[in-house]
Amino acid sequence: MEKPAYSSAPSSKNGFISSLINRILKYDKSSTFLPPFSLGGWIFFLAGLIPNLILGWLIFPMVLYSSQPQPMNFNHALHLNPDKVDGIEGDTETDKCLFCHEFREDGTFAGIPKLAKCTECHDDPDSPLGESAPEKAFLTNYVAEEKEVPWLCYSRQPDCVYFSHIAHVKMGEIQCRVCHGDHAKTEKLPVYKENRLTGYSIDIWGRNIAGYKRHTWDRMKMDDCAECHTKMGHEENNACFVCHK
Amino acid sequence: MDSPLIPEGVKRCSPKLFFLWTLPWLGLLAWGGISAFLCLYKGLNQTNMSNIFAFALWIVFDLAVIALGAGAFFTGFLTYIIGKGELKNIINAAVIIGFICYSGAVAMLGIDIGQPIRGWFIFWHANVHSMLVEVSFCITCYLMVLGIEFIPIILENRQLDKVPELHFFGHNLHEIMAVFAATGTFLSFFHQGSLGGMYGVMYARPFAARGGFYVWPWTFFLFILSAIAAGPCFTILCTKLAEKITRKKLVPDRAVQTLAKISAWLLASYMVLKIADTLGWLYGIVPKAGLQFMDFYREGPYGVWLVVAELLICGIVPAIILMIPKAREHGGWLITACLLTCTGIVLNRFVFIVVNLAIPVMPFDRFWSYLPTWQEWGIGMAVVGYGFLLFSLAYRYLPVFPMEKNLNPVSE
Amino acid sequence: MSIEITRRNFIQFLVGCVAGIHATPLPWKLTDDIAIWTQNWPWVPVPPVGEFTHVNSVCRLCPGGCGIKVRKVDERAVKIEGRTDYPLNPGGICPVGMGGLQLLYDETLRFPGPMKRVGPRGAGEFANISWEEALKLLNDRIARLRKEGRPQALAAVDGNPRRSTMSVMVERLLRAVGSRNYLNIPGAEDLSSMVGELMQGTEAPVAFDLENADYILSFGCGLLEGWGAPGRVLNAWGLWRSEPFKGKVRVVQIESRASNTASKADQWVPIKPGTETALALGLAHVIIKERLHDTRFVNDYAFGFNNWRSGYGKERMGFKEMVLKQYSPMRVAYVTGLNPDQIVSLAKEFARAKAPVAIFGKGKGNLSGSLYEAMAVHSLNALVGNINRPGGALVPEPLPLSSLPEVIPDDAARRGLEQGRLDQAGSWRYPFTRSLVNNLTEAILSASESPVDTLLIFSSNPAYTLPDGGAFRKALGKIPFLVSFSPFRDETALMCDLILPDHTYLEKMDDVAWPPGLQYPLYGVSRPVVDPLYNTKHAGDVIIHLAKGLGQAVGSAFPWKNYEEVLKARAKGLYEAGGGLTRFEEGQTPAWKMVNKASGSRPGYKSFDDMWKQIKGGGLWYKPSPAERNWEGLFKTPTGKFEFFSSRIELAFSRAAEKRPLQAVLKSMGVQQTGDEACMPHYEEPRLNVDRSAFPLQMVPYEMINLASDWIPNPPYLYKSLFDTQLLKDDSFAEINPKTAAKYGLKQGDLVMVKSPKGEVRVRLNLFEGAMPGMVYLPMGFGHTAYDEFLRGKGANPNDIVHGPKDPLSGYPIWWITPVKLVKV
Amino acid sequence: MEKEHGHGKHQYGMVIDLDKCTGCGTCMTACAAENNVSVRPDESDKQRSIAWMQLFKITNGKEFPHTEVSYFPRPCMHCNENGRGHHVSPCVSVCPPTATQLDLDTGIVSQIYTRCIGCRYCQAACPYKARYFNWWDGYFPKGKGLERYLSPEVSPRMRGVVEKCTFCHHRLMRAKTKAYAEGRREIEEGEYITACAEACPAQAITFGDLNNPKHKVSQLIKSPYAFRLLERLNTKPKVYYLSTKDWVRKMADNYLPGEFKPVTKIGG
Repeated sequence: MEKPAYSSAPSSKNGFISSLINRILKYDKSSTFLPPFSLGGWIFFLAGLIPNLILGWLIFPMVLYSSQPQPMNFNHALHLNPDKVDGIEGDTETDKCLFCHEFREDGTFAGIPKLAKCTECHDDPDSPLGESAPEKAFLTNYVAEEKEVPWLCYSRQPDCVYFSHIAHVKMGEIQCRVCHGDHAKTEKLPVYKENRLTGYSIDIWGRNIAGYKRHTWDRMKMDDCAECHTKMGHEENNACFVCHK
Repeated sequence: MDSPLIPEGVKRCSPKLFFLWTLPWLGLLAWGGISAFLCLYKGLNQTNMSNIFAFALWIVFDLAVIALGAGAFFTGFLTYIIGKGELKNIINAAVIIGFICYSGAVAMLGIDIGQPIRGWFIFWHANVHSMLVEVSFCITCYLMVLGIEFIPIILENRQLDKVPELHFFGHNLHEIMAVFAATGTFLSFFHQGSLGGMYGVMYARPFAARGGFYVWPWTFFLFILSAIAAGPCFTILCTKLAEKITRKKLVPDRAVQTLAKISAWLLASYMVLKIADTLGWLYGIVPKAGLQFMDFYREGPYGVWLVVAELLICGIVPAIILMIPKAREHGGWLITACLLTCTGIVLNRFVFIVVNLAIPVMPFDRFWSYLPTWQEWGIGMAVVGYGFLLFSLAYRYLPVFPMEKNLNPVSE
Repeated sequence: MSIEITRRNFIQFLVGCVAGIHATPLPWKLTDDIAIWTQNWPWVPVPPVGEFTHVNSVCRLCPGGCGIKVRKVDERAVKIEGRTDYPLNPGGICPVGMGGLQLLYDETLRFPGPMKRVGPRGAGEFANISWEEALKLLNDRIARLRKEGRPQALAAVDGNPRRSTMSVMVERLLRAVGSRNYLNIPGAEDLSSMVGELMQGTEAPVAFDLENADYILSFGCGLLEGWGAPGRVLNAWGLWRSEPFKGKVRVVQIESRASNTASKADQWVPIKPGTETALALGLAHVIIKERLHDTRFVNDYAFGFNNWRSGYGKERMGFKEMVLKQYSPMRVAYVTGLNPDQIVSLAKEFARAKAPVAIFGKGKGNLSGSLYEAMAVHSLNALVGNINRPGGALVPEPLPLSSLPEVIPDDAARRGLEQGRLDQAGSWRYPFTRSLVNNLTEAILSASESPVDTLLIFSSNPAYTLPDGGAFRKALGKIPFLVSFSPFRDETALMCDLILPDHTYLEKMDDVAWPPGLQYPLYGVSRPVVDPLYNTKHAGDVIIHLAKGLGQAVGSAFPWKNYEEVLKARAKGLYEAGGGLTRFEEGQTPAWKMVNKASGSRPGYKSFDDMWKQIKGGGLWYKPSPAERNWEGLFKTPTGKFEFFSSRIELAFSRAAEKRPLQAVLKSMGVQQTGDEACMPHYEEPRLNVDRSAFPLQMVPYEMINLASDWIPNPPYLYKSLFDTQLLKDDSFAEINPKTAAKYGLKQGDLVMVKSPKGEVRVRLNLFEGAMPGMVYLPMGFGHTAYDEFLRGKGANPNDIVHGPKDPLSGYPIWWITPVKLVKV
Repeated sequence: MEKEHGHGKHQYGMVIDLDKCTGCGTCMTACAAENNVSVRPDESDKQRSIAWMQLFKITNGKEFPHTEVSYFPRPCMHCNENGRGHHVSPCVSVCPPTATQLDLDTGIVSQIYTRCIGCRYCQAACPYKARYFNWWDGYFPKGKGLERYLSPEVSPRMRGVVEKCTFCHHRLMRAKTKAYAEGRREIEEGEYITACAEACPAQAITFGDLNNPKHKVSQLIKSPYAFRLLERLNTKPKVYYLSTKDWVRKMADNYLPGEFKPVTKIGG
């Protein structure tokens, strides 16, 4: 094909806008704009598109996260079922949680209980309180050995984050489930997944790779904290140092 | 051997010679490469920057090249918006120089910040009050614009031009270049300004602090003005250098003279304002802070000579030279004037960065001085090398100077 | 259908890829995650969270013994803070104590367990051995000495404070083994107790009621450099500067250099170093001349003030006559470099103050001083009758700790004990000195074969801290077997053949028996804040174990199971004495106020065991007692009075003179003055016997509170608080006056060699207007050759070039006037 | 003064009595120990060493024997204004990624290390040199065990970010948490003080709420001897100093000849 001389193009003397408009109005397939895709073109387009979608949506998450099982299972539902287990007192659900996940005297939050807490009930390694295999394993491997259980924490925030449980749970009267979900009702501990790059538990970003969240507890990123603060009318708590150290 | 790539009807040196010519620049790039690796891998302890000299050589380089690169947008502005046709012959060169300067600057900034991987926080968590945010946004956008402005020039390469899509694409870009020229001008005005603003808003540093208009301190406007005054000079210098090296006439005098004339007037007006600003500062901000002029130049290498050099020798003098038609038509004087102007701008940026930080604010604090490490020089020099390399390549394989063919007919 | 791939197709494919990947979370999440990665770099430590607790203890980094509160997270100690419930230092502590955790946790500073030397001495090459093996090594060594009948060849150098239980234990061990060669590193405390013995008759350091004084005349005491008990003194300083005392308390610093104390004092009196005695006596002259002295005290309760007649009716000169004759302001002005009026007005101010007190002890008080000087200063307190008065100098009753059962040496031991001390301390030459390490050094160096076979080194780093021009280091080289009990890899330890590392102060229980200069008895007990980190053993337990291993005879001297039992045994005395307190509530009446009026507070314990439990818990026993005490029968001197003229000194002279002419006696004691002055505080210009034209300047070492200069390594944190005119890279700075610099054509920052007859050190120069012309001031605490990269090779150690004669009578080294010259590098 | 700190609920501030300050450097050590500040083998490189609380040594410049030495302990001033009357510190207004903020409720200038990109603009803007860049990663070599004394209350910094004094903000959080545990919403005076104030053996540092007239600090700053560093730059620091010595007060700011006015009124 012969290449059109630049002269054919209107020079900027009579204004570039007009020339531009001309071109758009005088648009036709043979014009100098990029012609649209042919059918063949679409195939090639899709050939590029689809594998990448698969890569991004399916393969990427698998590669990004490592999975580790918890050292042993813990049945929250069982422990919180008064017919099965007594001794876990508390009028409200929160109180029940706090029975094991307790506040220390100085107001700091103990998080996952230490062995000492467990042995308040499971005191004798030789006489299990139930029949479950995990309990037996627990008694022999940890209670007898006086070894702490190396639990993996789903909601461990990075070191730069300061989170005051007491401010939220006691002063703010926020239910545990709002952030942690209905752990109380679970019988099995979910698999712990860790982001290979960041070292965060998957539950911080959320189990949905796109970061889509349905419930308040689906994600624990900074924006989620801020969102709630705002919703509760505590804008002032979005100041950096309230949640960072 | 690479002849099919070389534009039609122009003469270029042998590939061998060209390769030899690129060696020194490749060398500089290698030096820079090593430095960059060290700085990124080991951290900025590789430099002599410190808590006192938070900004140093790199930022000086950045501001300098950005100011000098202003030739691109300003020439573009004159060409496409004002419609100074004759500048069409130099606009390509201007654009390429601009692109070099800006891409170099951005690369340098990438290494200068302590956490490059988080660099994008500037955009994501932008603090709109920070002049640096304004700078970053404008520079990034403008770099894209420059890229777009550069593309058609690349596409005019003989081989690429053969591909119809690319040809059409490039051609159309050409057509709508004015849009980008306009955008570029707008963006550039702002970041040149905000670069100046960065220092003017250091209200707690009497040496840099300035009054201003609305959110913009005077330095904001002074930097714009100085940039558009010096930019063309730099463009001229580069083309002149190219002509020297290629022993060819590449740009019609008319284009050069137009630029020279314009920058003469800009420079003149800049000097007037700059002096006004200096006086305003001297009789306003300085005494208010309980200081006297000489307090800033009491000790260390950074003395009053800086003021003389910047305002008189590298300001007023070149302005006068460029304003006298006889003088600026004389090659030697023209180049001298352009050189002085560019030096003046670099000096001005240096003063606002290094000298500003060297001067203690607390009375009981002491004066510090600073010498860059070879790693810092490496990065800076790499930009120079990269500039030469890119420009040489462009010159060799692209019709950078449209009039070259006519000015140097190849006799066969 | 077949599609031939055109350039266009390829472009379309690329477009597809780009569109595709951007329609997935990958690029976005990746960008975010990589940024997050930089926020959690694996090599940046993340301190584990846990339960916060506090452990109250007592700091034992210096004899000051501040109360400390250690903040812990689970088992880790993370911060040391001052105790607000401790009478000595309500809240604050010194920077060294603040940095203590670095000494605990910096692994490269410490010995991981018992070791024996494999490399050459000083190279610091050691091999791990078991405690059994280590103890056996030492055991055999000592047993052999005893078998060979020369147990006295076992010697010990001990840095523990005199009255501490550890020092008692070490001395006891040597005694049981049969050696009298127990040497305690001499410090201001020993000097002070000599003054107490000679002038007041009780061998206990003089105490000062600083908080209640309204005029503090400090003869070169580094009140702000760590003198006495730093926590207490700095607190007192704060009190003097706040209501109700603000503006009513006057602090006068007598020192040649504008130290922090001198600058922050109300008045700085710069005098030539070493002329303090002259000034003190000059002040006495004025006070007496102006009749400003307490006539009742000097006439009725003091001896040797006025002239007196001896038994043979011979007229003897008294303090008054001596002072009036020989210490006129003119003469003193000439000696000290002041002008006469300054001296006069200073004397008047001092004498007219309500509660003036004159204090002595150079710098931090880590190093020995001059006996006559201390006596001269203390005689000022006597002149104004401010002894056992609020805000005065006090005659302390010794801490009522019960003494341990008498040691019954066996034959082997007895033979050794019959031998004299190698350092001649307590002999006719040095009658009042308890131990003289510098003499031991001489003894070893002068002998062809070291009289010491085995040297035990406790809580000290003499190879670095002794101001002897490096002599002790040389001596160590000659000693066949060196044993260090130091937990730290200090200079001395690196030269040792056997390391039996002690716990650090945060890992063990030990006591602080009466912090220096405190006006009321206080007994502090430190306790393990963390479990021992390494395979270390409490030196006290090691001694017990060792003794038991040396057979019945020696073992019987140590009937206790462990060191704690020893502490408890001694503490029993505190209970029997009665009236002591074991609690100090935050915000209660400060103990120094109780000192004014006898405290009605009753002890909060029922039995001794109860008290001991409380002491262990609170780490504290103290007994505020009234300062106001009758002078009647207070002084236990031969004359029963405060002695301006020391009859003990006179007695010592005459005893010694029985065998040899008095002249010879005085000469070998280093006393130039003959006659009655020799028994009274008087000024003598030390004979340097050095050609001063070759060494025209004087080097004066100085101490800083933010740089540990004793045996404790300097916590790295403290280097932050040093200026780059004190330490720059690896060079420390000498301070000299700009005029002196000009005289020798030297500039700020110049590198120079400071040369003395003993050697040379390399330093940079800092021109400081506050430095006395003609003097060269070198900071102490730099120039370590041991420890880790934080301390090693940083700056110069002035001790290496110290050169001077011995202090008359006491025999201590004079370290504050070394003749030097500066040579530009 | 009241207007001075009108903004926000609390305005935490500090008063340092230079007559009491002995220059011992305990505040510096306490600060470093409290805040996990990295210590490098060469701390004499003052251009690069980190000290949130920094001692400055000053002399009256007189000749021997009239020389006098004094000290300026300098934490972050937590400026309330940027010098142009805007209620924002000089450093805060320039920070591109909003890594530092002036908290309206406490008056404390926060610094978020994980947000900081290390552009160091804030350092250039701060006239007090209170901001420090991490030129290296924290010095915690393997097998040295130094990381064992790190406090979990302050997160250690990575290389390439700026850090500075936070008025021991974590101690405020500690105090609040304690108060919450005891069912209180507000904290008492003295429940929250900085590590340096707590450590000073001469009690030279007082810390409290400048907005609360009952707090000691808000009374101390009324003294005629009270002043601030570089007051003329109008950065409105919340750190005050006290000194009865004219030459010391004169050192705190720049004065044209004859401008400095010694305090004539006695007392305060």
